[in-house]
Amino acid sequence: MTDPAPRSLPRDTQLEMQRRMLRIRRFDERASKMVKRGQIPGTVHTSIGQEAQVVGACMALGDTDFMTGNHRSHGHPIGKGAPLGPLMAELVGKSGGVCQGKGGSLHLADFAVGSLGESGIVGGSIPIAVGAGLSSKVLANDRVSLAFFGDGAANQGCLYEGMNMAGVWKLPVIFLCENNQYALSTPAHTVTSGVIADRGSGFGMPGVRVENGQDVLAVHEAVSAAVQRARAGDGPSLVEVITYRYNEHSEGLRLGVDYRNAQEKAQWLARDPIVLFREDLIRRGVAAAEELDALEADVLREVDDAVAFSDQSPYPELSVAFDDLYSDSRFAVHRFRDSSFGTLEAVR
Amino acid sequence: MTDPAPRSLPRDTQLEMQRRMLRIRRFDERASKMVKRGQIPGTVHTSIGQEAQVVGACMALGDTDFMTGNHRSHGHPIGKGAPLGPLMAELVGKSGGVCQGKGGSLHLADFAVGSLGESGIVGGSIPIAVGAGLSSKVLANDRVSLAFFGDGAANQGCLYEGMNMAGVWKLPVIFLCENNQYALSTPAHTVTSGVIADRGSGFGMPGVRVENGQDVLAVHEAVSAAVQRARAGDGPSLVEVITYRYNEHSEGLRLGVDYRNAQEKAQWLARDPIVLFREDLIRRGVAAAEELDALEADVLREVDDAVAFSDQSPYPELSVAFDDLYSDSRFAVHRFRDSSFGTLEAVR
Amino acid sequence: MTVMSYLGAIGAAQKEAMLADERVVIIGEDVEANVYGTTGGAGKSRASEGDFLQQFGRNRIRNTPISEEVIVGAAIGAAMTGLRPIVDLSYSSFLYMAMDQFVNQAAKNRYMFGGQASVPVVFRSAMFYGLNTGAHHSDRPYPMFMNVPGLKIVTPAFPSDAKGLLRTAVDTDDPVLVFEACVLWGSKEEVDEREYRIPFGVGRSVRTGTDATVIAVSGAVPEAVAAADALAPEGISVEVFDPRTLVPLDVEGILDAAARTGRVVVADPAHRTCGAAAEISALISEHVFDALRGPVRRVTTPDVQIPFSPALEKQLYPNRVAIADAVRASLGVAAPTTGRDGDDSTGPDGSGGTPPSGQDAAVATGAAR
Amino acid sequence: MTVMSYLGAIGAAQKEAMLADERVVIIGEDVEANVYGTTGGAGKSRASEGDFLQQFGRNRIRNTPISEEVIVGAAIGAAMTGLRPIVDLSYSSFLYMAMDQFVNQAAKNRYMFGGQASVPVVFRSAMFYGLNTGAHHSDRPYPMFMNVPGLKIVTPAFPSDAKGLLRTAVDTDDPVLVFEACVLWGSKEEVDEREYRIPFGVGRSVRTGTDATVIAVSGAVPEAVAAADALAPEGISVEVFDPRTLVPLDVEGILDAAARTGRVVVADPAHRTCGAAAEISALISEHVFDALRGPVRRVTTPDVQIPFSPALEKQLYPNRVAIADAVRASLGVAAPTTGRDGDDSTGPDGSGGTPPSGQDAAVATGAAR
Ligand SMILES: Cc1ncc(C[n+]2csc(CCOP(=O)(O)OP(=O)(O)O)c2C)c(N)n1
Ligand SMILES: Cc1ncc(C[n+]2csc(CCOP(=O)(O)OP(=O)(O)O)c2C)c(N)n1
Ligand SMILES: [Mg+2]
Ligand SMILES: [Mg+2]
Repeated sequence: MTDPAPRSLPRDTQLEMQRRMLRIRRFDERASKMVKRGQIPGTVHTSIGQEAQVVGACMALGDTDFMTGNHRSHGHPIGKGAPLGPLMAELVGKSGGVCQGKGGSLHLADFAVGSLGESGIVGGSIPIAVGAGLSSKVLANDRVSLAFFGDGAANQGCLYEGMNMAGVWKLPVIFLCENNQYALSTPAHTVTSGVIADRGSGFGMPGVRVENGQDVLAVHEAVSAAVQRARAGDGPSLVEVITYRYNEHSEGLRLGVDYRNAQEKAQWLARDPIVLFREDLIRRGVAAAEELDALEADVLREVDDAVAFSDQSPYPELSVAFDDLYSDSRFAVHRFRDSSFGTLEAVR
Repeated sequence: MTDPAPRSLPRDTQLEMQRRMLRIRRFDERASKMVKRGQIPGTVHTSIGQEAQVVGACMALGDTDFMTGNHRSHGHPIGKGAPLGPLMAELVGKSGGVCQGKGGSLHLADFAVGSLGESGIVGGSIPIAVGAGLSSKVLANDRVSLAFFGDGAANQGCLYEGMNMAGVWKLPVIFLCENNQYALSTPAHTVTSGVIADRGSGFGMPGVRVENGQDVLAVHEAVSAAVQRARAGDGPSLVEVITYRYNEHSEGLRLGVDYRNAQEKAQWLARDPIVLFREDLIRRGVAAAEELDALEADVLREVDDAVAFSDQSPYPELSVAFDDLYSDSRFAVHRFRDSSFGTLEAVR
Repeated sequence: MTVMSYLGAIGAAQKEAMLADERVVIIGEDVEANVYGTTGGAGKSRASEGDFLQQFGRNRIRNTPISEEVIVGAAIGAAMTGLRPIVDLSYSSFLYMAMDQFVNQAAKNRYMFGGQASVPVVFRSAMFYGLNTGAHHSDRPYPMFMNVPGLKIVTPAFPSDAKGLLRTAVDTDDPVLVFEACVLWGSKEEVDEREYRIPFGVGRSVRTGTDATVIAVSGAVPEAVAAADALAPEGISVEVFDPRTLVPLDVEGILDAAARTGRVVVADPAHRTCGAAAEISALISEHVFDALRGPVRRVTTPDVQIPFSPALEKQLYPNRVAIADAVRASLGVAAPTTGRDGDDSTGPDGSGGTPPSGQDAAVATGAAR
Repeated sequence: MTVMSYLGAIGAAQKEAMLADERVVIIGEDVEANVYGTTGGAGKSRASEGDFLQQFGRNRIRNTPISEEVIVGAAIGAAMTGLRPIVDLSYSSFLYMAMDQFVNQAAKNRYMFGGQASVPVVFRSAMFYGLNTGAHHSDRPYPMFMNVPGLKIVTPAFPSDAKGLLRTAVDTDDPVLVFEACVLWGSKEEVDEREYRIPFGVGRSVRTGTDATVIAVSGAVPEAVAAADALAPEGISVEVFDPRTLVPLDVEGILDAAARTGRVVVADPAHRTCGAAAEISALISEHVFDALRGPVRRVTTPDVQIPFSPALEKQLYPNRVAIADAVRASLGVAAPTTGRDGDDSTGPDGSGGTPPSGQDAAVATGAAR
């Protein structure tokens, strides 16, 4: 597990990595609590434990690069730099939410930071990322596109269609598999034939496996190489990162069976990505403990502020339900607003 | 292109190989003519030039093994041993057709010989073959299942979903890619990233490439190894066979552009699988030229008989259009036969 | 008779079918761990007695990769070659992933191969609407499958129907899609614990009445009953008819129920355009036009996708208020001025104020007036 | 004005759009070689002048692998990030392969992301029915897409509409599905060779009449016109109205046309159950019930899959005979006893006898009587 990652990134970058990992951790911890208290409707899927994998990948991208994600959704936009307030308001269903309350946890998106949308459909956003890579290529604007997906999603056919298309057209796309070793209750090895990273070569691209996915710099290095390759016009890469989620698949889910054993969990908890990186930063003299403590306090405040932002944001008006289905009118399925509601007499 | 294929198969088997290749050739030649004369409605896709690949694979299977195919459809059931008459009648749309005239060229099936159906949807029958492998496994009945698909279909996602499922469950399935190097007008190399056979290993199975797909024994050997592996319970294999179609994608199709150059075509015509195998049989003393001449004449008669069978078969009654949609009544969408036709007064 | 929940009844039917026929297998994501609650024992956990995995083993309980297209396709292929799979597709919103296999293989194979293929396979999925999970989990897609000849479509609204119809589905030699509305999961009923079947194409008269008829589908059935309850004190007697299976459809039963009162409301949680309500409306107009005393009214989910916010979602589905309003409209009577009945929508006790929880039927639910 | 064929008009619109906007790209299988006839020059061949590949190059003419799911998904992603793709999906029967991308991404993204996403993409496909290609190529699947809020659905029946509606489609910031019936490919019309647009949601009154109204969709439009022609000598004056776009739907135009005569037939080549005809019938009954002088009648393809044999296929689609019969039924008049009109179905001159070619409307086509 020793890793030759270049510990020579600018100090600010390294601190920003730690900050974003902390943001994800604290945001998700808070969201988890709010679900249990009934303050967030539905459920959420936390990225707690996977922060290094998320942030290492996101920070290998530039601000204008694109990204798509999945149901384990909060980490991705946070990792890409999205402000927390509108994300939290979205989880609660407020009008100040980044999607005006229409998306919720499963469908976060923040186009301002290149986040083109998380998908509640496992695998569903992979083709979208390929398309973003296609437009970069056609418009020659140098933007890279990264698709996050899980070990479970790695068995969706659209991934291989996407890898093939991106490969043959040399699109600037990175297929990033967040292998947290389980898909809901299902251990990856029981449903995966072969090794996910090994699937790259058959599609003409490098397939890299980051065994130490709890090391943010290791992830960053692997993804940076893929970004470089993409920007050079050499096409896509497949990067598989081994990681672990600490919480249950989703908050509030109670299964009669525990499909993960305690020892395994303990081993992973002992390799916490945020703790590891904190120690690393101190050991290498990048930052002092006090500085990191301050950063942590700062992030806690950011999350408090996000909740406050959400609190003061009103719920959307019911009429908002009829906005933004189409571009050209509030509700244009039929030319009669009412024809999706009742009989014509209602408005005539 | 020398090949270590075991030329030691039983004489009868070798002659049967030549017979089935000839059946495909002559059947498809006749069908092509009939399309041009308007005797077969719609169109057909011939396997002319690909006989070795088809027959080598089919004859590696046992009689009760399963097989699915695609739009290039006649060769598969013929290769699996289906009688020609009902196939020809099906192409014409007669009631004596193997599908009672309801399928046509694109949807041949002869369950009596394990042919579970050709699919007009590119890639569509691959999951079906996986399912046949699943039932073999669950019922422990030792049957192997083979899916034929083209180089074009090799970019459909369902192939990889199928390879993964068959791999992880060790299903007795063979994924057989008929790489005739074109998908309609599209050269495979322009739309395929990497090498198809190489895609096996990422899914935990052997990926074999038969470069000399015009040699029926070479194909037979590779597929036999896959069959053995499947029957031993070791799971699926991917076999890619390089071959060539002589005719246009479909009969009657006229494109303004010729996407294949004359030299390439000439080279492949010079390596005709049936001519090659005839010479091989004679050279090795398996059969004399006269014997093979007789066999050829025999096959021509079989095709004539198939046409005669079709000729004497009546067209189906219109009411047949309402049979076999469901198992339990002739036309059971609604309990009112007429409700798909008009108003109730018609029958009340 | 035993009191069973909707999910419990489904689990019971699955177990009966597994015990009755070795060829029945269960295929789906997370079926081993019983994540979706129909492959467990009484205690709903793997450890508990009666657990499917323990009882039937991995050969027949097939925990799959997340590969809907090949799950569905392989189930079809398995059905064509000797098995009788029950496929658990968890949520209905994931069916689109396998649409080609449903339409081009499941629905067409028997027909196009001239009767050679038999495709005895059941596809179960839950319509997970009304739970604030947003547009990717809230679909009610049965209408698009109704447009595909060759599929059978079942929408049980009661535990007893869920059990009896599922047994029939497993017996059927055709592909059957069962749509289970999660809003019904909690409902309980006395259910015969012995084996029984409910035939397809025979609707259930849920309630008789003389003034108006509500044809209600799936999750709209209890709402229609509640609307009928609410209207009774106003002196309005409402018949509620649940077709139970949409293909085959109990056209005769629907027409009789419609013609009896001549005033018809169709309540259907699917989107409006080309939905089940459209078909039922068209059939009624076609066949018993002369018996109608006014237009057939549809109460459906409007043609928008499903928003996440609790302030937005629930009001969109057909509810008791909207159905009652539509019935009153069909009779040309006004709603009583004393406060609205049947408002049971509850908003989460969130920070920053409670989301608007009332069901403003006039704006939100499409009641005709 | 120039005489253009239906396909020629589509090709012309595509070229105009490519010339007008650099962001427009064409994506699809075999588009380089112009296999489907809308990316070629006058001579329809790559070599000929005006060929799309030569003119626009491989950067904008994207010849794809056979991977419908990612073709559709990538087009959506590209549309969300700056391109305006026209996707050629060849035949409508292949759309199911990408159903998830249509429903869960194309239709939902703008809505679910609160307006952040714009999805300006056009998906063209040919409904290849009536050509004896069997069940895997003959689908007419637009009704299932009508049930998906967020998509726009266009079904041009004339070359001039094909051109003008396609330009509007490319201009639209929403996903548009264009269904092109191959039975219309051969039709010719005077078309303005200059740029023009036809707005969505505005139907075309194809023919005016006073006794009955036929609302006809896609390939049924010329059949409806032929039926009107056939009925004229019988003294029956028929209005024919083509909605042209199914989403948005010209409800007002349909209602006006229906109410004008009070006798309505809807002719729709899709399958019957939950088809476009069901929706149109339900809308008419809902909104202009009092103007109706009888039930709205549907003439559709019956709910069977499409058989291959020429003896079976053609009779299944709504044709002039069936439409005329339905109109007569709506008027309560009998068909004239002198031989049937409008029988233009031709069987192939096959061996073993000619397939039965007549259109036995009473049995085969669902004419109401
Ligand atoms: C197409 C589809 N199938 C199934 C589901 C249900 N589901 C949601 S998350 C999940 C597990 C996903 O596992 P993985 O891709 O490994 O992501 P992780 O949750 O481990 O981050 C499943 C089965 C879904 N949302 N979409
Ligand atoms: C899903 C789907 N997409 C596209 C088509 C149209 N189509 C029919 S055959 C074909 C080419 C297939 O190429 P390949 O798989 O290599 O088989 P070959 O014809 O070369 O034998 C195409 C594009 C189809 N039938 N189905
Ligand atoms: Mg996982
Ligand atoms: Mg090919």
